[in-house]
Amino acid sequence: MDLLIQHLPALQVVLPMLAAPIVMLMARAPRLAWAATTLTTWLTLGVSILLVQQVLLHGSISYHMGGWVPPVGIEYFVDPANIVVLLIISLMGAISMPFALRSVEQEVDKAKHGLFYAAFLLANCGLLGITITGDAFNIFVFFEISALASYALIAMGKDRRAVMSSYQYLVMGTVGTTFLLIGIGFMYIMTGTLNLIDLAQRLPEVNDTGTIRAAFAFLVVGISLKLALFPLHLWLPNAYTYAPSMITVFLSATATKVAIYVLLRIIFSVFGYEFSFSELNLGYVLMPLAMLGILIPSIVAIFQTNIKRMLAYSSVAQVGYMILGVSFASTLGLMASVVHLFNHAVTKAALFMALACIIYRVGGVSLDRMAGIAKQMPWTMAAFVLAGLSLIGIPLTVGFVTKWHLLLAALEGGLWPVAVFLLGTSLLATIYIWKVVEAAYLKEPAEGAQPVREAPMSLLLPTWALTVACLYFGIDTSLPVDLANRAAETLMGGYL
Amino acid sequence: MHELFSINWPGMDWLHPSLLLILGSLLIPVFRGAVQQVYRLTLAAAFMVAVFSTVPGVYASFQFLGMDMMMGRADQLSLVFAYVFAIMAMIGTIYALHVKDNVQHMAGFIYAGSAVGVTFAGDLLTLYVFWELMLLSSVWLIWRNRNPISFASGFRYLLVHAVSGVLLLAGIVLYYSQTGSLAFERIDVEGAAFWLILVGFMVNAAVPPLHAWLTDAYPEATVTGAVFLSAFTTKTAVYTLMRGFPETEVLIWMGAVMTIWGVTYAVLANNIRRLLAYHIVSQVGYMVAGIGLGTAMALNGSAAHAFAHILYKALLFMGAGAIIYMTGRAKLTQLGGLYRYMPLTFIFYMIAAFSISAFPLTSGFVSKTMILEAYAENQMAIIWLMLSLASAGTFLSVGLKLPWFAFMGKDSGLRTKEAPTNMLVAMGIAAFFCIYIGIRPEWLYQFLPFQPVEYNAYTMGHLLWELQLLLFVGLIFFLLLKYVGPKEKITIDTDWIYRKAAPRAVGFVHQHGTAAWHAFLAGLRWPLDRIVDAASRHHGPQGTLARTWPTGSMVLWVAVLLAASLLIYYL
Amino acid sequence: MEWLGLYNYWVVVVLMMVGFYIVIAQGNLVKKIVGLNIFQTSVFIFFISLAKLDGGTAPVYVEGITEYSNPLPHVLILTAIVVGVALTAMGLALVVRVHELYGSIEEDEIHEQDGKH
Amino acid sequence: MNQYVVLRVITKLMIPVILLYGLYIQFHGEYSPGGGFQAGIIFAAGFVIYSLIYGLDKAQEAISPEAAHILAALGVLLYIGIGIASFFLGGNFLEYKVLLPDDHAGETFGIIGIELGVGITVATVALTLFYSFAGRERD
Repeated sequence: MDLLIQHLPALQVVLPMLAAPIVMLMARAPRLAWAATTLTTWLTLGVSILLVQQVLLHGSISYHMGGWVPPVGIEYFVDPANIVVLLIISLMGAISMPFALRSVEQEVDKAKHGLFYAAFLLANCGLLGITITGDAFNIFVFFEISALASYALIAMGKDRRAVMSSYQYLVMGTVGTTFLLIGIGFMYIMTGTLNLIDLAQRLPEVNDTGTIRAAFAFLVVGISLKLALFPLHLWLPNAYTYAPSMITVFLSATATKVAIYVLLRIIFSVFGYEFSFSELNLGYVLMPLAMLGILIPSIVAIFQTNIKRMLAYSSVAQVGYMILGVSFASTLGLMASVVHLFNHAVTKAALFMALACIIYRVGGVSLDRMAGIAKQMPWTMAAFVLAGLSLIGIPLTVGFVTKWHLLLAALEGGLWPVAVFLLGTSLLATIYIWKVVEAAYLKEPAEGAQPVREAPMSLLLPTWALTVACLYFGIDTSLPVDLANRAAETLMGGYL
Repeated sequence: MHELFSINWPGMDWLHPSLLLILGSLLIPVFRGAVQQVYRLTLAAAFMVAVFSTVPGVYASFQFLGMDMMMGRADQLSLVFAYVFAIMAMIGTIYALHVKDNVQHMAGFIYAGSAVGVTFAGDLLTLYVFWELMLLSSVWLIWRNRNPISFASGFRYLLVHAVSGVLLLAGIVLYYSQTGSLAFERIDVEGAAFWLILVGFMVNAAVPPLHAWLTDAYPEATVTGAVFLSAFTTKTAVYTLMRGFPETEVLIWMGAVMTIWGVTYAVLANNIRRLLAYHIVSQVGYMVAGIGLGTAMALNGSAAHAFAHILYKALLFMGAGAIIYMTGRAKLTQLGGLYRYMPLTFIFYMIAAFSISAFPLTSGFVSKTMILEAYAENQMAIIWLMLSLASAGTFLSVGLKLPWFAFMGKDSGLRTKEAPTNMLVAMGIAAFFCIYIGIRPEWLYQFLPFQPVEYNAYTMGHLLWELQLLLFVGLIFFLLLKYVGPKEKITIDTDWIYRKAAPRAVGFVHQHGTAAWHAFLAGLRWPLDRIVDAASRHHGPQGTLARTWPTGSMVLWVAVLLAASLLIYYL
Repeated sequence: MEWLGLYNYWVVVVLMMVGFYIVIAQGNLVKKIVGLNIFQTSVFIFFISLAKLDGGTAPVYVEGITEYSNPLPHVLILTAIVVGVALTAMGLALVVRVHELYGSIEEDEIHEQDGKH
Repeated sequence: MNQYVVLRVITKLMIPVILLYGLYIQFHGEYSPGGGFQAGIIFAAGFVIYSLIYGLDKAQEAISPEAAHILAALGVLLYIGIGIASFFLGGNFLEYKVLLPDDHAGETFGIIGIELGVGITVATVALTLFYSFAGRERD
C-alpha cells in the first residue's frame, strides 16, 4: 500500500497508458477489450480518489519522473488546483465506460472496438497527463496524445460528416498546440527552464520583455483554441455532434475543462495574477469574448433542430461562463469557474448520456424525431429534464451553485451589467431546454414513427447516476465547493 | 477529510410539512384506484396535521454555500397563511378526488407544499427555491387541460414567471451583496435590490400591469387545477409582500388601482372563470392596499382577507368548475337556468358570492371591512372610496351577473345532474368556513399576526354602509335587467351593461383600453418579430454563426485573435 | 546588420507565415496538411536554432570540447517531430476517408454535399 | 517495379545494410546521436523500400500487418514495463538506476531497454502506416 501511495501520481497516467496497448491487442474480443478498459478506468478513478485524500491530508505532492530532481527532470505535481480536474477526468472516464458497452456496440464497427477502446484510454491518459504534469513541454506532448486519440475517436462516428469534423478539429487543434509550443519556446529562451514552478520563479525578472509578452499571447490564444473560446469554437459543434455518443459524453465533460485548467495554471500560477491581469489586462480581453461566447452560441443553440448540436453549442456557451469567472480576476470568480468545471462536466455528461439513450433506441435526436418520446422513454427524458434544469441553473441543482457564485463574483467586482447579463442569458438556456421538453412531453409522435422502448439498464443507470449527482451536489454543495475553494486559493497564490 | 464529506440534513428537528407533502406526492403513481384516493386524502390530512401542530419557532437552520439558511420560520404571520394553505390543500384534494390524472395530483401537491414552503422560508434563497418550484408545478395544472389554448397560455404563464424569477433572484443576490445577509425580513435597502425583489413579488401578486398572466392562464386550467391555482400563487405573494414590504406607499395606490381594474374587467368578462380570475386581481388589491398602509389593523385586515379570500374564491372556482365539469360550457352566454338541476352547487356558489361581496354574516364582511376601517382611521378618503367602489362592482359581477346568467335567467336548455359528491363535499366545507368565519370572526382573528385584535366588524356603521351599498347595486342590476327584458339575446361581450346602462365609462375604458392594448401589443410585436428574424438569420441553422465554417476561415480567426492580443499586449 | 544577424528567426517567421497562409487559403485538404507541416516545421527550426551556441559542437561527449549546443531543445523537437508525423499520418488518413466518402478533397465541394450543416 | 533488374539487385544488397545501420543507431542511442526513434524509422524504411520494389505482399510475408500491430503494442509495453519495474525496485517511474545493483549498469540497461521498446514501436507503427495507406487501393 505504501508503494502504491508513493507512486500514485505516476500511476494516474501510467495505468491507462499501460492498458492502451493491451486493449489494442484484444481486437478479436470486443467484450474483453471493453472489460479491460472499464477495469482500467475504475482503477484510475481509485487512484484519483486516493490522490485527493493524500493532497487533503498532506498537501501538494511532487513526483520526480525517473528520479531526476526538478527543474532538470520532469515533475508530476498534484496540488489542490489540479486534483479537481483529475477527479473530473477519471470520474467521467469511469462512469462513461459501463455506458459505452451497448452504445458503442451499436454505433461503432465491431472490428474496431479494440482500437476504439485503446484510443479512448489514450485520450484519457493524455488528459490526465496534461493535468498532472509540472513540465511545460510535457503539457504539449500530452495535449497531442489526447488530441490524436480524440481525432480518431471522433472520426469513428456513423455519419460521414464525422470524418470531416474530425479533420477540421485536427487542423484547428494542431494550430492551437503549435501555438502552445511557440509560447513554450519563447519562455524557454528567456528563462532556460521548462518546469512550471521554476518558470514561475524566473519569469518576473524578464517580464517586461517583448518575448514574454509574445509568449503570453501565443499561449493564451493557443489554449483558447483548445478550450473553444468564442470565436475559436468553430471546430467544436460538429465534432461533438457527429462523434459516437459515448465519446461526446466523455469529451464534452473533460476535454475543454482540461484546456481551461491549463489556461488557469498558466495565467495564474506561471505568469502570476499581477502580470496577467494588472500589466496585460487579460480581463479586458477575456470578458467581452466570454460574454459574446455566452450570448451568441446560446442564441444559436435555440435555433438548432439537432439536439446534440444544440447541446454542443450550449457547451461553448458554458465555456463562456467559466472564462467569465476567470475574467473577474478574483478568488470568488475563479472559484466559480473551477466549481463550474465540475458542475458542467456532470450536467453536460448527463444530458449527452440521455441523448445517447434516445439515439440508441430511436437512431437520431432531431426535434421531430423526439416528438412524444417522453411517453415511451419516461426515465430517460426525466433525467434529461433534471439535468436540463441544472444547465439552466435552477436552485437545488449544481448549475445554481455556479450561477450563484458567478453572480456574487460579478457584484463583488462592481460589475452590475454583467450580473444582469448572467441572469438574462440563463433564460436563453431555459428556452432551448424548453424546446426539447416541449417536443418530448407535449407533442404527439409523428405519423408512422415506430414506438420504442425505454433504454436498457446499462445506459440508464450511468445516466441517472450523473443526474442524481447533479441534484445531490446541488443540495449538499460542500464537496465541490470546498475543493473549488481550495483550488481557487491555490491558483491565486501562484506557485510561490 | 471529515468535514468535507459530512452531510447535515436539514429538517431533522422538525418535520417540514412541505417536504412531507412534496416527497409524499412522488409516491402517488405507485397507487391506483381507491387506494390512491385514500392515500391522497391521508397525505393531505397528514399535511394539515403537520402544519397545525407547528408551534412558533425557528427550525431547520443549516448552512448552504456558506450562508445561513432557515427552512422553518414559524410565527403568527407565516402560520396564518400556512393554516389556510393546508385547509385549502385538503379541500382541493377532496374536490379533485374523482380525477384520474397522476400528473395533476402530483403537481397540485407539490404546488401546495411549495406554497407552504415559501411561507415558512426564513431566508430568501429557500424562498426562491420554493417560489420556482411553485411555478414549475403549477404550470402542469394548466397544461393538463390538454388543449392547444391551455398549452399556449400555460407557456405564457411560464415565461412571465421565469422572467419574474430572474428579477427576484437578481434582487436577492444584490440584497445579499449589499447586506451580507439572506434573512427574509423587511427588505430595508435602497435602490435596485429593493425594486427587483418588489417587482418579483408583484408579478406573482398579479399587480397590474403585470397581472395578465393570471387572467390568461387560470381560465384555461383544468377544473380542479384552477381551484389550487386560485389559492396559492397570489396569496404567497401577498404573504411575501406583507413580510418584506409593509408600509410601502406605492403599494397603496397599486392596490387601489388593482381593485378597480380587476372589477372593471370582471364586469365585462363572459367566460365564468375569467370573470372570477379578474376578481382575484381585484381582491388581492385589497390586501396589497392593506399592506401598503402598513398599520397593525391594515396588516391584520390583509391577512384576514387573504384567509377568507382563499376559501371563498376557491369555492367560487369550485362552483364554476362544477358547472364546466357538468355542462362542458364556460361562457355565460351559453349557460342559464341551472339552479333547478344543480341546486346544491347553486347554494354553495351563492354563499361564496355573498362572501366576496362582503355581506354581513359572511367571511368577506369581517375581513374586508377591516381594511376599509384601517383606511378610514387614517383619513385616506380617496383610497377608501376606490375600495368601496370596487366592492360594488364585485357584487355586481360575482354576486349578481354570474349567478343570474349561469344559474337563473333564461333556460339554456341544459339538462344536467348535480355535481359529483366529492365536489359537493369540498364545496360544503369551504362554504362552512365562509359562514363560520362570518359568524364567529374571533376564530379567525386569533390567528392574525398582530395580537390582540381589537376590531369589531359588526358595528351599526359597517352594517348600514355595507347593506346600503349592496342593495343599491342590486337595485340597479335588476332595474336594468328589466329594462332590457328577459327575451333579449344576451351577448355579454358587446353587452348592454355598458352600452345602455349607467357605467358608460366602463365601456369607454374597455373599448379604448383594449384598442390601446392591442396597438401596444402590435407595436411590441413588430420589433420582437424583427429581432427574432434577425436572430434566426444569423443564428439559425443556416445562419452565419451556426453553419459549418470552412477550415480556412476558422484558422483565419485564430490569426486575427492572435494579432489582436499581440497588439494589446505590446501597447 | 543587426536585423540580418537574426536571419534564422526571419526564416522561421517566413516559413510560419507561408504555412499559415496555406492552411487559410487552400481548399484542398491535402494541401492544408502540407501547410500545417510547414507551419510546424518552422517551429521546429525555431527551437533548434535557439539551442545553437556560437562555436559549440553537437552535444556529444568528446574529450577536449567544452562548448556544446543545448541538447534539450533537440530532444524536445525530436518528440515534437514524432508528434508531427503522427498528426500528418492521422490527417492524411482522414483525407483518405473523406475521399472515399465524398469523392472529393476540395473543402467547399464537401460542405456543399452536406448541405450547409 | 519488378522488371527493373538494377533496382532489384541494388535493393537486395542495400536492405541488410539499412537494417544493420538501423540496429547500430538503435544501440548507440544512450551516449551518441541516435536512439529508438531514428532507428525505428530507418528500420521501417528498409521494409518500405523492399515492398516498393518487390510488392506489398512479399513485404507482408516478412512482417504481417497483424504482427506489426502486436509488435507495436509490445514495444510500448516494454517501455512501460521497465518504468513500472523500477517501482518495485524502490525507484520512481523510469528510474533506471535501481534496475541493477550497480547504478551505472542499471542506467545503461534501463535506457537500452527503453530505447528498444521505442524502436520496435516506431518501426512497426511506421510500417503499419505504410501498409494501411498502400493497401488501401486494392479494396
